[in-house]
Amino acid sequence: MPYRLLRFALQSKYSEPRMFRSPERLQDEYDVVIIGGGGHGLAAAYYLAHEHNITNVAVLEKGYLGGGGTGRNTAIVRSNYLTPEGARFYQASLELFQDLSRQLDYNLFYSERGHFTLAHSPASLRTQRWRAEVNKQLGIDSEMVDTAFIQRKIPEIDITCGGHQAPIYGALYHPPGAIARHDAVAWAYARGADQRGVEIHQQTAVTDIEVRDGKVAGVHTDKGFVKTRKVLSAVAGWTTHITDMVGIRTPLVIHPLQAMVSEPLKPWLNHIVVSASLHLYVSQSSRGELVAGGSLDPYELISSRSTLEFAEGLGGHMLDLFPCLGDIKVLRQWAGLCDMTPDFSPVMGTTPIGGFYIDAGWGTWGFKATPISGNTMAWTVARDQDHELIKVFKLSRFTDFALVGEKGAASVGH
Amino acid sequence: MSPAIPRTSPIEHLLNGVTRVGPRQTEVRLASPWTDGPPDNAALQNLFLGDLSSSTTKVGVKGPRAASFLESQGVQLPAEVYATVAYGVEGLVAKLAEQEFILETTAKDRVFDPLENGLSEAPAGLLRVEHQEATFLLCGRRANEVMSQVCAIDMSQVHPGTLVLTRAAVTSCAILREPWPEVLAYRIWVDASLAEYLWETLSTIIG
Amino acid sequence: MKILTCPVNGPRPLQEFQYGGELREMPDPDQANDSGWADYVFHRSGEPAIKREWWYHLPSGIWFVAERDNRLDEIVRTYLYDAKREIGK
Amino acid sequence: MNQRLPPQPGEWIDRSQPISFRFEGGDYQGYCGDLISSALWANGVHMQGRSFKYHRPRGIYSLAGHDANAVFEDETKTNIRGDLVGLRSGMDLRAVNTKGGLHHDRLSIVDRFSKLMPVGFYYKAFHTPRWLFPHYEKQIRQIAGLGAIRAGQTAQLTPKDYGFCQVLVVGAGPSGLSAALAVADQGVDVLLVDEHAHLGGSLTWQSGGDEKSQELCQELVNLAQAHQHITVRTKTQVAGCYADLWVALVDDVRLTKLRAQAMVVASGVIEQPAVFGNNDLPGVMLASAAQRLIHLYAVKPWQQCVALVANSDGYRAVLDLHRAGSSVAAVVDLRDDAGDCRFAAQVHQLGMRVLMGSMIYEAVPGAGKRSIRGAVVCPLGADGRLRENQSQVIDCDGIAMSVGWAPAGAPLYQVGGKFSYDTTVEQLVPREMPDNVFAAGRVRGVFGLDERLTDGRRAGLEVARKLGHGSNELPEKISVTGPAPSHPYPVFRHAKKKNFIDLDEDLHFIDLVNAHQEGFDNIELIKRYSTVGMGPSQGKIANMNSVRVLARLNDKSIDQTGTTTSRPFYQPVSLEHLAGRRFHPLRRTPMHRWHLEAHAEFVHVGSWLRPEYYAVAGQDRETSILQEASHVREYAGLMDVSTLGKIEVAGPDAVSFLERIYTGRFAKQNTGKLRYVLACDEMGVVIDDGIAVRLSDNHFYVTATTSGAADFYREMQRWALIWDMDVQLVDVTGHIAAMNLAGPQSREVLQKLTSVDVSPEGFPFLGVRRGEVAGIPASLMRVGFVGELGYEIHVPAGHAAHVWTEIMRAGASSKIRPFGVEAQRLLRLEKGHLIVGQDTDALTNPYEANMAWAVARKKQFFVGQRTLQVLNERPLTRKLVGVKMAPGYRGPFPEECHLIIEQGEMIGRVTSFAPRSTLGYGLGLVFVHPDWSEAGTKVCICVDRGAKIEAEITSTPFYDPDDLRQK
Repeated sequence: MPYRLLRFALQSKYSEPRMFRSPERLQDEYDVVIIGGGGHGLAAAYYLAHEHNITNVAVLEKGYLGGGGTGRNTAIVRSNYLTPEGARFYQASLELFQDLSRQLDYNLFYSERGHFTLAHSPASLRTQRWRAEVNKQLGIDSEMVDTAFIQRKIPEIDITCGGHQAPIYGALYHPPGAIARHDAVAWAYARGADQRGVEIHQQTAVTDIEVRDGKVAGVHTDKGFVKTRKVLSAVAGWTTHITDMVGIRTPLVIHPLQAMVSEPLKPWLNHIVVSASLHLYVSQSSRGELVAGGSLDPYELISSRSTLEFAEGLGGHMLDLFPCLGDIKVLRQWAGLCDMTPDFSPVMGTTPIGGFYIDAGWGTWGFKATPISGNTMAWTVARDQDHELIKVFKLSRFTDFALVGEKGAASVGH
Repeated sequence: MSPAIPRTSPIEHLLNGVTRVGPRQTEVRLASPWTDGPPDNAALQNLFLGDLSSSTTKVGVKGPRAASFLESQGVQLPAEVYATVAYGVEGLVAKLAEQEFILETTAKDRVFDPLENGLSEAPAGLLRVEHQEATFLLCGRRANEVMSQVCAIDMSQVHPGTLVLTRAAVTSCAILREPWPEVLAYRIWVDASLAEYLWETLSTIIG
Repeated sequence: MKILTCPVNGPRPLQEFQYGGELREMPDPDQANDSGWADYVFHRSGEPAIKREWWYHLPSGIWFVAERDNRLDEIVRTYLYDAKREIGK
Repeated sequence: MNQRLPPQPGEWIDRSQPISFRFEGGDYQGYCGDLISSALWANGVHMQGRSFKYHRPRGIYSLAGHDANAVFEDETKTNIRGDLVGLRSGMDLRAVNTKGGLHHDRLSIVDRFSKLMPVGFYYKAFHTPRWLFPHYEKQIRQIAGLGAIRAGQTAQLTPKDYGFCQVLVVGAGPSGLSAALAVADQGVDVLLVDEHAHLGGSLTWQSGGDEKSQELCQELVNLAQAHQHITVRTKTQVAGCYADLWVALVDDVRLTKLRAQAMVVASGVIEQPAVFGNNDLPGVMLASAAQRLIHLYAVKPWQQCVALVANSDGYRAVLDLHRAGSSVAAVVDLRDDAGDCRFAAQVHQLGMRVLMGSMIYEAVPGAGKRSIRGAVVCPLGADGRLRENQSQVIDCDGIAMSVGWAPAGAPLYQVGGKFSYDTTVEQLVPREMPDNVFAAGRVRGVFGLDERLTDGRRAGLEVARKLGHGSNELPEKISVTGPAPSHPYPVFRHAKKKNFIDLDEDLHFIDLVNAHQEGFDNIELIKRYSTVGMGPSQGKIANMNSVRVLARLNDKSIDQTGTTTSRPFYQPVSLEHLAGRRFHPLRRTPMHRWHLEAHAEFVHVGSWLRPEYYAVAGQDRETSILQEASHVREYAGLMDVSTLGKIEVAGPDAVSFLERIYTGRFAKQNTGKLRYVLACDEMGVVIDDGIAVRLSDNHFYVTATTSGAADFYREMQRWALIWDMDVQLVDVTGHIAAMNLAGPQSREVLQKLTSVDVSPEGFPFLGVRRGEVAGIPASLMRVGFVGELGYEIHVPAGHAAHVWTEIMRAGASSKIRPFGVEAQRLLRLEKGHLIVGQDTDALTNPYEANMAWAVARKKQFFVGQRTLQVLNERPLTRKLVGVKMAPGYRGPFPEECHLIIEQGEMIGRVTSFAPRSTLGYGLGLVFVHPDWSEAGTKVCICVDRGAKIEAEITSTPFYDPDDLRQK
């Protein structure tokens, strides 16, 4: 039992302070307004204050902190991406994650489990090897493994997948693949930002953005107008809503992504398992719940409703892979919104509108990018110039026919 | 020209007995897994799955001139899309679209030959469509119990003689509720390549 | 499961259909400049709203148009596509 | 100690069927119809489990399916809920989540250190030093979690089905029954579902000894069961409601996906606990749980109890307890005035001790907190606070709580209903609902029996009218009245003892206060930080109190505070139920059987099964593949290519249509000739290829790739609509089988089976003929994909097996052999032909793929053309070229997707590679930067374990560069 817990025993009254204040009212002007109090927005706020000493910042959240993708994803962190650009970016994120609990002094339960991306065909074996090779070149711990290896690490898995469909041929194994306590990431960044003077306004919705001669002049909210020269949009599934305010066209289409959680179980699954062809990814939280998700819902929808088809499909695929889980019960299902891009890569950085910065296109890979996107966007906003790591993710790539090749690994992006 | 060599059912290897189904005289071949030999009438009335694939042939006609051509051949056509009418001794004609029809009849019926001749000249506005679907027959008073495990459509509400293009066990197929008074029966057309899968699935459900 | 009404097959569960994305009008390739063309190829309409979408009924192979509120997931109406009518909508 | 009562009127147990079972090593008796928990309680087993975090003893609390602490496991199943699962003979149960068994749970020590573990403590420790966290996490994981999976088990296939009904009535209590009857009497079909084994709802256990209500219950139940328009499903829970009234019904065997036209929700209410010290110990339970024990399972809850009440239901419970012989030492009423309540009056007549305006401060624990031996009762001051100094201890072994209810509103929430708080009943009641959903009875705050009957009838008539039946005359909607059945704030601080809000998660009052203090001050945040309501019972007996507490902390109303959304499922649903039969459609070709008998090893391609190669006894895979390939080069081979997409394109616009779909031209293509075709999408990316056969002026027959065919055909159909073209499209993929007869001997073989002139002059390369093969009408095509003289033979699927066998027979003398996908991949590779999807990726355009020749320059329009114009202006960044190893090269070979590295830069990638070819050396295709694409360039491929090997860029084809052999 670590000494840190003793203080709770010793104090007569519970003396833990607020992690983030709730300011009475908006100020008239901020140096930077961040739209979206999710992981990305809060991380950007934290790094603006922490690394760029810009503290007159307001984070505007129409709901509650981490209420969007941050609180709805399945909390997987990995960097075994296909393109060098992608892999470098996510590797930087993973490295920030590894030390984040210490840096923010907040236990994010960042737990390295090892990440398997199963291959169910020779074709997907090729894609996995492609990823492995690119990863190795960049010093990312990532390799192809055979079925024997998989079986050894996860004895409960059925390599034949029930025998009525393609079996498992092998997998891409990524030892640093991890899971984390997703909400806590938002709270920890919020606390860090708050401590450094950032104002966090929950239940504050942006209604319009004032643009004068191609430059941002301010933001209208349901709590009044605030002047600002810099606006960062970090609202993932609601991005099109915001970009329409400044008249920017994007390639984003919004699809729900569903997930579900089982009753708590004693630990048995010590890895993260992803199967694109079974539309399944699953891990076991430190609480013991199996947290599982599937592929994107098949049609555009800006609503986080649940469907029974999802639960049925995922149930079936779970049993194809783990036949012993027949009596394991699902507690709850939910959904989040994914802003998808044609090339499975984010849209980040400066835009044609002066002082308007975008952090979007997070599809199904937003959580794992939280630290690095916050970090690079803060840099970009502070200097009004795109950070090296995110240049390839500029919105303009869709007018220059310069797409990122991430889709080549046409597998589920989790 | 329909060849002399009989078609092979895509589930040939899963079949054994040959029987005649209830009201009609079509040869219906049974699956071995769940019955040995021809079932008695009671079985037919209760629950029963049969294969008509090798004893029936189909041909499709599509295009602006499809209707006029068929009528010129003396084929009586249904008025509505998905409606069916009897054809030949024990065949049927179904309207698949405004300009598309499918005819099915038993192999021993040679009624297709004149049609095929007409089509082989491939006149403009007329397209002969190859149809090699398997034809299954699911009948008996418990047929709906089986249907309800594979199909999201409430078949009991479907008008007899109407073709329903839907999905059974996540597979596209066409289901016809037979207009037979004697017994509740469904005729199922499924792509030949999926026939074995669907047959096995239905058989397991029937148990 | 949601019900979608195919103009030909009638009301069917959503799983009988495949989504085909939003209806988009192609600019004249010879007139459009590169960025104009890129805009057509890559960019999509933004805010949630009632949109015209392509839907395909798998068992019958029929494409049709559904006007759907993609925030409430409510289908306003469905009808068969008619090139002459759709142009300039 | 046996607590079974003499037979009770309407009891659910069947005394003629005694059941023996084991629990934690002890032998017990119960009856068919018992729940596991009721049977245990009847045997005097009050401690039935340990709590999630503190491992405190727990017993029965709700007995209504919300007890997440009486959870068991046996050899085959885990997380068996004691108040959900019926007792079965031979059960051998253990409590989950103990170390050393229920009685000697070593982890019970945790309870003593709870002060070290305030809400969210784990966010504030264990993470420094970093290297220690994995160690801590391991321990935390071991402690967390309930049951352990049963690794040996195999999931069963369940008979999941679809259901249909006009009106679904949820809940068969008085309101539900009355609603169902009202609808059915209008001739509308009703499906009436109830989660319990018997109909009647609260009437079955809340009689208060009132015979009248029990007779009424029987009468309603009989009517419903006899009614021709009512179908009844018991032990069936409405697990979830989805769009367009798509409802998940779950019973023991199956999940039924029900489509309802309209729904009446009469799901009733869930009793909510009071919060006081030690309110979690075995012996403390909801009054409704005690009543269920008595009436349904004939079990006497306690010897002597104290009843904590704040409504008339509480007094009714007191009467039930009294009759059952559980003497009631005192009735503690939170209110100053019981109002006009006949049950209260009876209680007074019985001379029971009633303490008005009082509250239980804490339950006095028995040894090891495994029971209680008293209740500390204090009067409430005018300020609503406890007067602890005036406390008194009342001996008892049980406490019954009846202080309020919360709507079982899940179905209403899930269909988008909105609730708001009604202070007349101190309960959330539905305010807005979809127009085909109706609520009746206690779920909407209507509590009086007669009122519920009327309300149910009203809802029934409303729904009937909605479906166009019955009159427009509707009885007036009943408005809810007091006195409130629920107490507005049955929550009291305790200086020392734990007073639980959420038993699943072991959260006590102070946890919420502390979470709020730390800034988690809205309902969603406090839920996520404290995990209130996240446990197995999903907060059904915790959420309401937590909302009340938060509202107080924020000094806001309940409506301002809001409730968290109620997501599926109502009760946990097993993966088996969700999975059903698990359909996995597989497509097989007509020759599948033949392949099996020829020892083919199959590979899944899309939904198809294809022969990868034909296994030869005592010979490895690679050798067999190489042999099949060499055989095609030397003699003849036959391959099943039935899985290729096959599409008919006919009509006046056929030519212009194809010219718009593909990159090539067709206007000048002669009838009876075929051409290679390439298709791009609007991004200019190569998406498919195949051949196009011109059968007549306006009639083409095209092929598409096996896995791309379905999508490609769909796109064709759409473009035909958009371009408003007069073409007929037909996908005949499954109707027509195809085989590729290839090799120098193929002409001789074919000759024997057809009257078609197959001479080089009569049937030249790229020619197409119609004719009979082995008596079957066929299309014959001279193709060259594998680089030898070859014919593709397309025949009706129903006759393909016959044709195949005939060809094999006719080819016997020419040493014909079947060959599979792998041999074909090698043969085409030797010819330098790419495979879309393998040698191209999701961004590859024709120029990169070295396919510029297939893109017609002067052409009005084709899909992708405009984008390709842009890309064509750009310098290439990569190029697909051949690569080969030096003949006689020994050492590691590249594998597909190994990278080409120059000065640490990734300049290319192997897309296809064959270490062994019929040419005797390793060869393949690579994407490489144009600067390195010149034939003769030496490149360095990085193979496994970092070894670098040298290979030479070369022009393709490798084999028969002048294409003489296929001509």
